Amino acid sequence: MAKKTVREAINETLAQEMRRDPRVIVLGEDVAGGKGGTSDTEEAAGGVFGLTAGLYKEFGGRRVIDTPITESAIIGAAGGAALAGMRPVAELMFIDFIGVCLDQIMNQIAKFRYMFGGKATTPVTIRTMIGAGMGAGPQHSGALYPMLTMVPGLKVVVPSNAYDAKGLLATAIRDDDPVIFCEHKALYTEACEVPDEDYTIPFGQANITREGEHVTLVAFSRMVLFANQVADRLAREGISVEVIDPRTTSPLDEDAIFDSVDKTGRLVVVDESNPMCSMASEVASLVACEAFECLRAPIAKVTAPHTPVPAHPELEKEYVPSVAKIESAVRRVLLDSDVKAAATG
Amino acid sequence: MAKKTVREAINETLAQEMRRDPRVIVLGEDVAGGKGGTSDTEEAAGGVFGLTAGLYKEFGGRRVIDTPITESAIIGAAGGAALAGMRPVAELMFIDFIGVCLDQIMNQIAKFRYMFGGKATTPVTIRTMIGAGMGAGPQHSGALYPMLTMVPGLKVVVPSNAYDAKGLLATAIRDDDPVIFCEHKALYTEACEVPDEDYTIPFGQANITREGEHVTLVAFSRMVLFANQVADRLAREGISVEVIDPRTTSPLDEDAIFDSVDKTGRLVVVDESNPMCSMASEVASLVACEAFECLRAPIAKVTAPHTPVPAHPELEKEYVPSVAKIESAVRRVLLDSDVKAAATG
Amino acid sequence: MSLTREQLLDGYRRMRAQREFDERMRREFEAGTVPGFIHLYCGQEAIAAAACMHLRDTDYIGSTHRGHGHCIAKGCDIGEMLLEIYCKQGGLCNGKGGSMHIADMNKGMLGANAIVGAAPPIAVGAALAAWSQGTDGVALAFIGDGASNQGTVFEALNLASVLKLPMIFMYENNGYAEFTGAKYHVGGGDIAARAGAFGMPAPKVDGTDFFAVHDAMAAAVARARSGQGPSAIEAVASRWYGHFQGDPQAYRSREELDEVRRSGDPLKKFRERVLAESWLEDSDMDAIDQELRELIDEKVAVAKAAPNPDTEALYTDVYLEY
Amino acid sequence: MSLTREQLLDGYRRMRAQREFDERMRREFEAGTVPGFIHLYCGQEAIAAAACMHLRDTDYIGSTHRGHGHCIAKGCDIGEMLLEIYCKQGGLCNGKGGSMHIADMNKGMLGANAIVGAAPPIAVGAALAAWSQGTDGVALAFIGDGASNQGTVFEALNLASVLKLPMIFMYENNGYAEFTGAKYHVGGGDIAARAGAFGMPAPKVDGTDFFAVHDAMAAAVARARSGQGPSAIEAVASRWYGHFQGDPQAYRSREELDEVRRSGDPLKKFRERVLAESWLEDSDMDAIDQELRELIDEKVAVAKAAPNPDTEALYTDVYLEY
Ligand SMILES: Cc1ncc(C[n+]2csc(CCOP(=O)(O)OP(=O)(O)O)c2C)c(N)n1
Ligand SMILES: Cc1ncc(C[n+]2csc(CCOP(=O)(O)OP(=O)(O)O)c2C)c(N)n1
Ligand SMILES: [Mg+2]
Ligand SMILES: [Mg+2]
Repeated sequence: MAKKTVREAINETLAQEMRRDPRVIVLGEDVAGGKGGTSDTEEAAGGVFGLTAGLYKEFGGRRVIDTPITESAIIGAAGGAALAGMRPVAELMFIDFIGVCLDQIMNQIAKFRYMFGGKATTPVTIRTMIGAGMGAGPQHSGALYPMLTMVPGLKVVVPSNAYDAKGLLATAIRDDDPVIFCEHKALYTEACEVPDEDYTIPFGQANITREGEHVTLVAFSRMVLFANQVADRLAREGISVEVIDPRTTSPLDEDAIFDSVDKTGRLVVVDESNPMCSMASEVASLVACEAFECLRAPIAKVTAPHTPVPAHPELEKEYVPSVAKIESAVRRVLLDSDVKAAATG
Repeated sequence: MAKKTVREAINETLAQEMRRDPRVIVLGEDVAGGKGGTSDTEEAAGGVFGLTAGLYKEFGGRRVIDTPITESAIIGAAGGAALAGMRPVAELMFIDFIGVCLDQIMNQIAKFRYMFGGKATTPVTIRTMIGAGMGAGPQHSGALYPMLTMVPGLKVVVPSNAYDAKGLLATAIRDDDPVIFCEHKALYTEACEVPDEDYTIPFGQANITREGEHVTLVAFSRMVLFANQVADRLAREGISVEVIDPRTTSPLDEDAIFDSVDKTGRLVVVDESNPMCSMASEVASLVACEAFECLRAPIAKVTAPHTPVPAHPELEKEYVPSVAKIESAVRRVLLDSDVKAAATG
Repeated sequence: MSLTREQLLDGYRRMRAQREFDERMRREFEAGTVPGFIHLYCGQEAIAAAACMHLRDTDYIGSTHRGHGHCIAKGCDIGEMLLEIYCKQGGLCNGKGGSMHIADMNKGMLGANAIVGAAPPIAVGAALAAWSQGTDGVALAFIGDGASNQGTVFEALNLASVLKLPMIFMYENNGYAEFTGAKYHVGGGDIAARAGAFGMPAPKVDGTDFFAVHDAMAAAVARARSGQGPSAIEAVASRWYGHFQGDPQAYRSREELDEVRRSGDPLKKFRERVLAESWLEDSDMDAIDQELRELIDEKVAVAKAAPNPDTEALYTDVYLEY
Repeated sequence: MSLTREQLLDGYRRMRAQREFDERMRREFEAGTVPGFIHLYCGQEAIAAAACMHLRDTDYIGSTHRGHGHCIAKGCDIGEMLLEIYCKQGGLCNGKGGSMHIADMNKGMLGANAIVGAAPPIAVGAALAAWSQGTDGVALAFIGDGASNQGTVFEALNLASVLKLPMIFMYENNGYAEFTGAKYHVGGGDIAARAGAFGMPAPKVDGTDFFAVHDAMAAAVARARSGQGPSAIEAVASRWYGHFQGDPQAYRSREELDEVRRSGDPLKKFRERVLAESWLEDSDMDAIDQELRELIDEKVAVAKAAPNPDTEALYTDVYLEY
């Protein structure tokens, strides 16, 4: 099997899904990128980061649609086209831009099915970039998926590797509910083995990337890479860390988390989002409410601080939860439970 | 001292703050309400629910500014005017409309101070209505404060009574950071004793509305009323419930919550928001991380379900956390801890 | 005048149904039988009727909070609409949407919408679907004078213009956005000119004149169906009642309201014209009036008596599968 | 020509400083010394220079992601700008904003902005502050051709028009929004007409002609300061380089780029004109060139050598008090 980057996996999936179903269309700013230019190609770019490269050439301008800078109209049009029978894949270049189109996401697309009494279907996929680490500054670096996870009617996908990105994107495009597909920009060049043929990965099914006994580490998107590193490092000391990658935040595979905590008795959650009302808080609270009896130690959350993302590369590095911070949280939780075990035992 | 409704308290505070500081201006849709009409008054309405009544007459059209339907421009202009030295109070009629202006709130106003290196000050207050219970349907009934609580740079206020509304609004308007002031529409007609003179209530300082020993009940906005009812009802059975009204979700008075849980060992959090990444999750996770040793029972969250707000009045009633649901959560937590106590004791 | 007798009767019926419906809703609301709050379309009926006569079930419209008339004109079932306004089981949205969210995909009705300015991008999406698939379908968005100020509406205009979509923007200038007059809130004072700036035809017509709207719409639809791109129409017609039912309208003078009642009735104007031209007779229209009165009487009674949705309904239909 | 020698020299200096700055940034970026990514303003310098010459420190501008030129023209300190672009302590934003967020309240610079279309409402707010307080202050927003499609920009136009605010909308049509041409993305093809639809004057000028921009701006500022309301100007000037530095620009033909270099240099045009008219001499301008080259050499060296902010800085300045 060939190694492919996340970027390649996504690009390939878009092409395969468009071939598979003529109702799939792609729209967004510069998704062809070259319309209205003076060179002889109308697809000069294929998206700012090349994610949609080749699609315009293969599928033409009525299925690969360059738009003006007009996020509300992009998302709104995707919603309307979906109600009218298409399966649009809209690109919201950076998730930070939800500020100019959230209404169409939150009050329209997400609610159509419910507020129309179950009689409307809105198979929209919104692809968007998340995350810090590229020096893109305070308005282009957010990991805002909690803001959309909280919205009823949306499904939210946060793939952590190329294999998952391909299978989850296919699922997203074939799903009849609206899906937010969050691509971490720092993962685009990460590669792993990815089959050429298409396949799907169900939503709401976590991936256990490391099996372990002593502590459960739930991590999202890019944080899964860091969590795996922590698990590998601690394994050398005989500390056995179970890493759970939920893959989707909504639906969330609660059972996988409960099962793991049932075994380990300890939980650390890693989330690149700001701390308040984060996925870290969500997962921690779920366990504190539903699996309290299993807990042998305080839960630990490792998140970005309650600050915007600074432009300075060093500050930005400090902003993102690091391997070191995750490791120390894991050690703290183990220590705490020793203390507790000692106290009660 | 006279009894005043929340509506009266807010209206009075706006007038007092405008008298106190000429830099305070009010802008929004229909805040005068009558501009461009044919009757001889330009202030025919004073806001859709009368919250700004009388202001136009007293302060004139350069301080009480009717705008077109243009939320991005309302909030953006408030931000720009603040940078230029004013202290704008912008009205976002329903919090559900953040979908069309979130960028100005989240990426601009909230971030100016940070991304300009601490050299800009943005004393904007955004007044907005939250909550279900009025049959206003899926797009006018959200309790979306968690979505703004998660945004660094914003302060978020959720008053539960007229006295607090007055003191907290004065604090908001005098605060040099941007503040989201969330008025629950079902509270407008609730009255209590409110002094005529102006006063402030500091942010980040919870109000303990009922003192108790057995269980801590943290509730926000309208839910405080329900929580108080539960406490009063259970008191008759000898169950002593401590009710905490944090009054602001950001900053959050964590210490008040920790102190209470330290005493009671049990926590129930009530939040009218949707469950995922809610304030209920936030508070529950904080306690599970920072005050785990105090806990003698699983935490319970009582929230709205993961659904939009339905139009049907009976379904809407079922949507909102009820006194009965809160009461049963409290009983469950007490029972659970008995069980646990029995098991370990 | 190129309208057949059938078309004239159809147009009249669509208008009368709207009038009868919202006048009845007004009385019911005052009597306290209607949940939530409602926004009446009285005075604007000719716009929806004349516009929707040109549309097929496979064409789409996007509507507003003041959507009853649009729904009726687009062919939504009146009984199911009433069930919805009463939030009952079997309503077009099974009681979860209410007055401000009535939708019917089978009739190409993309939903009333409680967010001002939200429908135009959605309707543009329906036009984009037709354009992408190469059908001759069209889409139309109703836009209030107040909504004409919302950024989303301009974005919809521009996207439709850039892609040359089969789209019609129907501005309904009824003089007010809630309590604020269009004279104040429309910068520059000319709504149609806003659409014109995107290079599309944008005539302004008397929205109480069924025939004027009908003609303007004929041109816009022809243009759209033949792939020539979007159009806009500004139809001017005063709102008879308050913003929502119960609004005391202190911002409007007695004289203005009298004048509206005197000169702003599209049904009266229609009747006068068709009689004067001898296209129809009083009895033709009286029969329709009678029939619709009975229909709505009956359907209101049914709606009031219908069962509420189960409590379980709160939790269903959030997703198709989760 | 009503410009004094001092004004001409001032205008030239503002343009040359921008050019020198961004050409240097381009070389530094290619050499890998600059963090993040940068958007160069080369080719558009006359717009910022001629516009900002009419403004005082107490007047405000709102800028874009392509903001270096705007900052310089509005009087931001070049050394502090460089410190910011290098994300250093002492930079205008203490290293937290970077190239896309440079701001300086003391100079009336409300910030470069990485959200397309976000600055116009903010600048309108500054105009509203002046209007509310009855000063003769004005505000200006720079708006790209791409940004002219964003809903927020239309809302800003309308609000300024409704309130008759002392506001100037400076469209900078540089032909592209990222990789997509204005010929494609501007529905109707006429950016100025969009502002015109709100009833404000909206002349279109050659943005590489300092004098043309200067004149249009004089009229707009006079109108604003005297309480007559907003204006817009569409200034057309090609972008010399890629959208961001490093963009290979496959969407532009060789011929187009050659033509831009040949005819699209505002500094060259300015020099030719002032020499032809004998208003200035080569030596006047050469001296400025030399001086600015040395200044920027020096300030770049300082910026590179300056200390990083402490890690602690990550956590400060979120609030004034929390
Ligand atoms: C985004 C948004 N802002 C404000 C409102 C509140 N609101 C509801 S209807 C309305 C006035 C709409 O005026 P117009 O578009 O002229 O429609 P009309 O009511 O006259 O039919 C307003 C301000 C809303 N629902 N959505
Ligand atoms: C809301 C938003 N959408 C998209 C982008 C991505 N983006 C950054 S610059 C740009 C093009 C802007 O074009 P224009 O306004 O013409 O300015 P120019 O780059 O030509 O100066 C785009 C699409 C953004 N930053 N913000
Ligand atoms: Mg209106
Ligand atoms: Mg441009």
